[in-house]
Amino acid sequence: MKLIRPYGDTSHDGKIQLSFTLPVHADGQGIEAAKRLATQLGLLNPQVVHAEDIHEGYAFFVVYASVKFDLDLDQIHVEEALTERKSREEIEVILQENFDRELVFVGASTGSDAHTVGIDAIMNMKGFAGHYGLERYRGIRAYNLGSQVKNEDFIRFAKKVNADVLLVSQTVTQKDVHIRNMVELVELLEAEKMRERVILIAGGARITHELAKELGYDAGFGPKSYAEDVALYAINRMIANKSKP
Amino acid sequence: MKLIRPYGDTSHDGKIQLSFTLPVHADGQGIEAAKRLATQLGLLNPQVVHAEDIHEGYAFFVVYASVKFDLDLDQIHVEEALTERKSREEIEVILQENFDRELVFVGASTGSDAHTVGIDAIMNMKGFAGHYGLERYRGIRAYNLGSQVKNEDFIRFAKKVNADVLLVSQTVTQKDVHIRNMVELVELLEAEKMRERVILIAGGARITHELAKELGYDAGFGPKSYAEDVALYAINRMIANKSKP
Amino acid sequence: MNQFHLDPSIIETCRQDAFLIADEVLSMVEQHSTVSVERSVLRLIGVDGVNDLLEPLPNMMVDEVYHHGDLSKGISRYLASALFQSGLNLTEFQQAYLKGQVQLITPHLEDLDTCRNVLKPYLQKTFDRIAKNRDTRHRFLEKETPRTTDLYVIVATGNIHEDVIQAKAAAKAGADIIAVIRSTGQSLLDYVPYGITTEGFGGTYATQANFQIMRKALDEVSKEEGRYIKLVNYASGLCMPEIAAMAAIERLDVLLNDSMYGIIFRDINMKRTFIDQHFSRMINAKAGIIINTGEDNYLTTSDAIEEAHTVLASQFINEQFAFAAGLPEELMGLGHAFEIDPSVENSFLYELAQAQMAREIFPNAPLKYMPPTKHVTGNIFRAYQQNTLFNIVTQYTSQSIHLLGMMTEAIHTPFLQDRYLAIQNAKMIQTSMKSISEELVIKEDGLMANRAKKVLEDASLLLKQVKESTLFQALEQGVFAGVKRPQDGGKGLDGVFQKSPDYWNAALDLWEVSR
Amino acid sequence: MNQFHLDPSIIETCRQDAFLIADEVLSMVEQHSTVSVERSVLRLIGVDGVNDLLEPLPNMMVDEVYHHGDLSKGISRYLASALFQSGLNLTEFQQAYLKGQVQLITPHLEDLDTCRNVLKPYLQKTFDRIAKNRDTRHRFLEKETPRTTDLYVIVATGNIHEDVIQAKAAAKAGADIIAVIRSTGQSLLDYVPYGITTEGFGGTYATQANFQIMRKALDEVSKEEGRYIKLVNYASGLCMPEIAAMAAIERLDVLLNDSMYGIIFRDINMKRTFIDQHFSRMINAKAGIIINTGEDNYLTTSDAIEEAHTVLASQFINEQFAFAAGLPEELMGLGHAFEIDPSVENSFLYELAQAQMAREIFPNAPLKYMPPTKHVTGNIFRAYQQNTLFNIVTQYTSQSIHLLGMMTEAIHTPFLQDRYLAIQNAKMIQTSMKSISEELVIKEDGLMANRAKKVLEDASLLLKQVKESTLFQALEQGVFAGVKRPQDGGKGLDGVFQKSPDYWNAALDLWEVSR
Ligand code: B12
Ligand code: B12
Ligand SMILES: Cc1ncc(COP(=O)(O)O)c(C=O)c1O
Ligand SMILES: Cc1ncc(COP(=O)(O)O)c(C=O)c1O
Repeated sequence: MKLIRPYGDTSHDGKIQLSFTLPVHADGQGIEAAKRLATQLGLLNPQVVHAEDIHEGYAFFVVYASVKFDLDLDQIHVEEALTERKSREEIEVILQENFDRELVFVGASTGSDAHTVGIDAIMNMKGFAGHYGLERYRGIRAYNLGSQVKNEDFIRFAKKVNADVLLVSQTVTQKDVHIRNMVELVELLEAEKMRERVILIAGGARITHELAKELGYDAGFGPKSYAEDVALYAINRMIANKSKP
Repeated sequence: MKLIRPYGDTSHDGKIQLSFTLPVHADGQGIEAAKRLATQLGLLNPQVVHAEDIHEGYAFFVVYASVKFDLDLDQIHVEEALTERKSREEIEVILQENFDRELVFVGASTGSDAHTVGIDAIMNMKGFAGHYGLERYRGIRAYNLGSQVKNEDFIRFAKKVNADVLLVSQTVTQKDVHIRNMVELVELLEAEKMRERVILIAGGARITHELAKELGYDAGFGPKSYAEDVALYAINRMIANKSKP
Repeated sequence: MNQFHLDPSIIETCRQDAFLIADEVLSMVEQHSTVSVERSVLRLIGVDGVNDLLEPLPNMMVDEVYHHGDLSKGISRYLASALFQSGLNLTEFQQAYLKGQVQLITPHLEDLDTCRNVLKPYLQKTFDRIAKNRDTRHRFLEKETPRTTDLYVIVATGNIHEDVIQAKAAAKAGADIIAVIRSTGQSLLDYVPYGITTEGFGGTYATQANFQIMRKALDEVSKEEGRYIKLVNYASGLCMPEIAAMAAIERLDVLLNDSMYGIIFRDINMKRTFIDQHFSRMINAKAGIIINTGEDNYLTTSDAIEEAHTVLASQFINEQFAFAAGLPEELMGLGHAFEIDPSVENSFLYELAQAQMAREIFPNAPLKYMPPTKHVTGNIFRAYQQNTLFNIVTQYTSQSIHLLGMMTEAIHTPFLQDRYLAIQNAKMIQTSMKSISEELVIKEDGLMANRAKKVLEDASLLLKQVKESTLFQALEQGVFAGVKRPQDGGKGLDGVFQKSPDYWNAALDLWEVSR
Repeated sequence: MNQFHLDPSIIETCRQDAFLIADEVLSMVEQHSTVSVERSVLRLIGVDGVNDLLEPLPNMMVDEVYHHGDLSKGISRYLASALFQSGLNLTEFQQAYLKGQVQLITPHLEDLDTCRNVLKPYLQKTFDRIAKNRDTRHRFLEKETPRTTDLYVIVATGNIHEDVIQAKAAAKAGADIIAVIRSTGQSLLDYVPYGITTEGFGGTYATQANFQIMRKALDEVSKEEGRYIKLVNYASGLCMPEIAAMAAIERLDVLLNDSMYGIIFRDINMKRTFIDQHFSRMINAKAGIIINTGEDNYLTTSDAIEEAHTVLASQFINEQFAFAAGLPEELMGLGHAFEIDPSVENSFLYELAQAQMAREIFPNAPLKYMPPTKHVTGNIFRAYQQNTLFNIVTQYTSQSIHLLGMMTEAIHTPFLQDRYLAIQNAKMIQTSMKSISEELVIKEDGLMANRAKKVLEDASLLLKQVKESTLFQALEQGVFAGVKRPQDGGKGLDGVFQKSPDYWNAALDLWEVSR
């Protein structure tokens, strides 16, 4: 058991900072409302340290307060797509040792999403933050279809090139637009009986492994993931799949 | 009934921002811990938007999430020391009409507290933010004893000048040092049988009317209070006391 | 204001090269029109409304002629003829059209004079309204002391009514310009949605009804605050000129409107974009609407240090396209951005040099300056600081349209408090650094001076190179933002057509006359 | 570096006047000693420990002589005589003293030579240790490239063990100096608490044991980071010279140590303070400890624009007192602060002018620059921005000791994350504005130049005025921070005494010899 709490200036003091806007005035009643909000969240000793009218009827608050429960860190287990890190060179060796053909990766920023920097970071030759992209990997054939690619077009292309791995990038998450789009892809793949034949990976600033799994993907990658990570994950999965009966 | 919730970008979305430090690493497990913290506070859809290692074993998090309950603004009533605002001139008229002697105010930053700017703001001739201090009021005799005034000395002086109103400023609140000090004053006043004979008012950046009442004071004044407010409160109380049987 | 003493002959050469580059494109433009240009003409005439499938009337009409008639003659001739022949007024005609009782394609087209006479009163009414809008804006503005810098914030809730709450709050807190960000994907719709909307993704649909609601709200605040609050939307994407027409009618003040953005960032066909931008800018010129170009976007994709010169080159090109459409410098909100990685040594000085350079090269343009976005992370405190640095650069270099950075840039579209705090941030800089540009003088021949010189030289080289081929080729080669676009690829090419010799555009026609 | 071209003759006059002001005070100082000076001598000799009531041995001994002997001869003579007569070594003597088996007051005092011989080995041991400390510090520092600016953060949990966690975290994040803030009220204790402490109000008690723990922790981080982390405490209040002695022994690197702060802000008697500060500074000079003066505090009480010249005047006075105690310029961390209300027009430029002026007038002093505090509110985002502006001024003006502002300044003593974010803020400025002072030149004869000139002139006038009366009178009149202090009022006056003609101070004696 490893019990933890937020740390302000004393171990275990539970101190956290909050800020929010309420449809109130920054007067006594408003400040009290801000305080009750914190109390109702179960926070101890809330201090409304700032209250300011933003605009008639809306006020901005800053509050400090203490969390009064512990979390048991030992009870928190997360499944992560990323379990180890290897270099491109190491991955190329694994590829050479395990496959006698090039693996085909197809990636895109799908749906109405126009953000390409993320998928480019993973795929483009020049890579990102000192990590070369998949296009540079010996043993991998990488197709980057760019952005705003319709799920239908994505699948059509994947079929055409016999893709092993599909890489989906999603950046816009407002009103859960990414969820609808990501689910649609899975449904289309299933309809095409392709789901089992590919490794399906999602990525983006607000994508977590957990979410991706939930939506029927094999893995999800968030911020600070690089080509090496995706490549390694996909390859390990393919090797595992090969050895399946 | 007026139900309110925090307002992010849509009425009633309940969105709030949190930040805190946990004794964890900014890895998957740490991020999950941050998320659980929010969940355990009863927040919906927590997004850990930032996770960063501060130092071995401590990580800093920024989280956005939604509050899932309403507050009923109509149920939130606060008693405030400040109920109306009047100008110095108006207050001087009230003084003239109701008292045929000068009222005596004695103020200090008491205990180990060395902050004078607050009590000076209320008392000094030149005042603060365009509000003259009590020393300038016709009808009031004001003594500002400065800072780090021991409760005993404070009371001794008050007795000597026959004080009507005692003004206590408290700025340092760490480890509740102000509470001990404020309570001590009330106890000493009671021991001296003086408590009933004076109006006892506290003030300071972290002082609320609620807290002051709780500790046995007549009123408490927080940030953005001025000489007018204290004067008016004290005078109203004295007039009310006079008319008591 | 002039601190860098940049070589005027290089600047002049850039302008000349950009002129030639634009001119070549414009000779293609002259010979073509697009479905969206034609729809805009309909809108200027007063055609508006949707059928049961929410298909807008302008689309229905242009589609009819596109599929069953000869659109190369221009939609004006068809509408005028049908209207004339029906004997109805425009309102009646539209109702009948929706019911399928009348068509645009009639046995014969009327002669030009008849057509002119039929449409003129309708067009004139719109043009009068646009003129009145200019006037109203002018009357608001002449009462104020002009501001060096307008603070610009976005609202983007998806729901126009929430947008109004937030826009008002922002204006009251000190914002001078409110932009209603469009819903993700609207730029690729080949029609403009209709009516009041309350659902959108990462933005609110640009519709004429929404424009109206927001304009009204902002006029109210303008009066309360004694400060004219400008309204912004996007004349960008497949409906570029239509939105310009709607904006002119509803008194928007600023439009995002770039000559190449759609090509590069939305994969819209280049011919389509060039034709559309030209007509949209003509409308903007008439309406006195400030355009905002999109060079800032290059730096969200490419590196801001390495590709700074592409921004400048593009500004020169945008400037020439704008001149060609009749826009004066005072309406050219050329875009650029504060996007250098803050962990780069002296990044602030490079940003300052870049912004000062733009200010000196385009002294009369209401430059639009975009905040840090790419290097903003979920650390909202760090973001708040980045925005302070950005605000300082604007204060020093007198940027005109200053889009406020949000501390939650990397997270979500702005919350009420994000916007409020952003305005406070900018205000503190405006006050506390009021005279900074007079008090601190840029060193001659220092790091900043040399940087500005270098960027100008590189831009000049790039323009020369583009001039020596064509802009079409340059776009094929991915000169801007590293994005390559085939000349005949992209969306919307099927909406482009060559004008026949008897092509007639009623709006242009009337403008020519009244010029 | 020199941008203002301030009139050197005015600066020279200020120095001369300040010299005369200090000199007059020092003639009083020379004739007096205090209980705390005497206790410091005991500490330098090696006396340490407490009785069951937690009364420190140095206090017990000095009190004994004060009440029952003749302290005007100095404590050294008493200790030496008693020690000599007891035949014990110091450790044994202390144990016996605690048990009441020996006393300081004995039938007769030994002659000076005997006394000198008795104490010399003990003092020499301490002095050797202090010399070794200087050396250790020097060896750490010579390995690094010197920094223009040291980033300084405070820890203030009240619990030394928590302080260690936080200090290490801060150092790893980039802090160069760690100050352990003292508990509220310690400055008014007429003794130094003893041992490891885990409870304090708004700070952690300054005790020798706590010094040791923190020094050890910081030495570890220094090694890990390859960067010497300096440790700060307060030689201020009623135990000024004692803390200096303890700090010298435990290798602290910086001490808050002002010639007048105690008088003005703690209502400590002025004679007591002047005498104490002189001896404490002599110790600091020996130990190579940088002093930090407290002029910043004036501006937390008075208005930073109106009273800027009082800061400068006070710096000149502090400088002369420091010289008189043997401190070289390199150890004079004269204090000032960024305290102008940010809502004042051009406040940033005034701050910049003020800081640049200080830098030019005291070019060799490791100036200590304090962050915004007074105009910081509970709006932590605004505070973060104010600190950015402060960091910029330091970057431009090369302040040496840069005390980082906390976004929670108006709320609580810093949380772990507050400090971390503060360091990030400063680092971003150091990187992104690296060469700013070379690249942006202050305009001649502008607002800033004139401001600097004016402040210097006003300071010069003030010093002249003080010189014409005395510093004692000036303090009675409330020249600094508007606080008036009577010459014979305040705390600690009863601890001041005139030296008798045969007063002897063993530490000073040995120093004179070894000079
Ligand atoms: C650059 C940018 C743009 C550029 C995009 C240019 C381009 N060529 O991509 C432009 C200006 C065009 C743009 C437009 C818009 N944007 Co934008 N944009 C950004 C910005 C500033 C940076 C994103 C970025 O490039 N990050 C850098 C990359 C490297 O990071 P990344 O994407 O997270 O990728 C990493 C990982 O996530 C992962 N990864 C990503 N994809 C994948 C895929 C796989 C398979 C794997 C394994 C890993 C992986 O690996 C990468 C490297 O580590 C962000 C704000 C911010 N600072 O984050 C807003 C932001 C993403 N945009 C936003 C919005 C709303 C829009 C618009 C919808 C606005 C509008 N209404 O017009 C439009 C989009 C239109 C559309 N149809 O999508 C919002 C999204 C809010 C939300 N959560 O929904 C943001 C957060 C800004 C904001 N606060 O409003 N944008
Ligand atoms: C100035 C200042 C100082 C100055 C004080 C100079 C002086 N002559 O007063 C100096 C530098 C000496 C100082 C020292 C210390 N300070 Co201090 N200081 C501040 C600072 C920056 C501003 C306070 C201030 O003057 N505010 C302006 C006045 C006008 O506001 P105010 O006091 O709230 O007063 C208003 C109302 O509250 C009300 N009011 C106040 N009193 C009264 C009384 C009555 C009767 C009424 C009706 C109304 C009223 O009316 C006023 C006008 O509206 C704050 C941080 C901040 N920005 O708030 C820290 C702060 C208050 N200090 C703090 C600390 C810890 C200290 C020290 C203990 C540090 C140390 N360990 O050495 C020492 C104090 C030693 C001691 N024994 O008290 C902490 C307190 C934390 C806490 N909540 O406990 C703060 C918040 C800073 C921090 N984050 O650490 N400080
Ligand atoms: C010129 C221009 N148009 C439009 C947009 C907005 O994007 P969308 O294409 O989704 O309308 C931008 C965004 O920055 C822009 O710069
Ligand atoms: C010179 C000096 N000494 C001491 C202190 C700290 O206060 P205290 O007197 O409580 O030790 C300060 C505070 O800023 C100071 O500047």
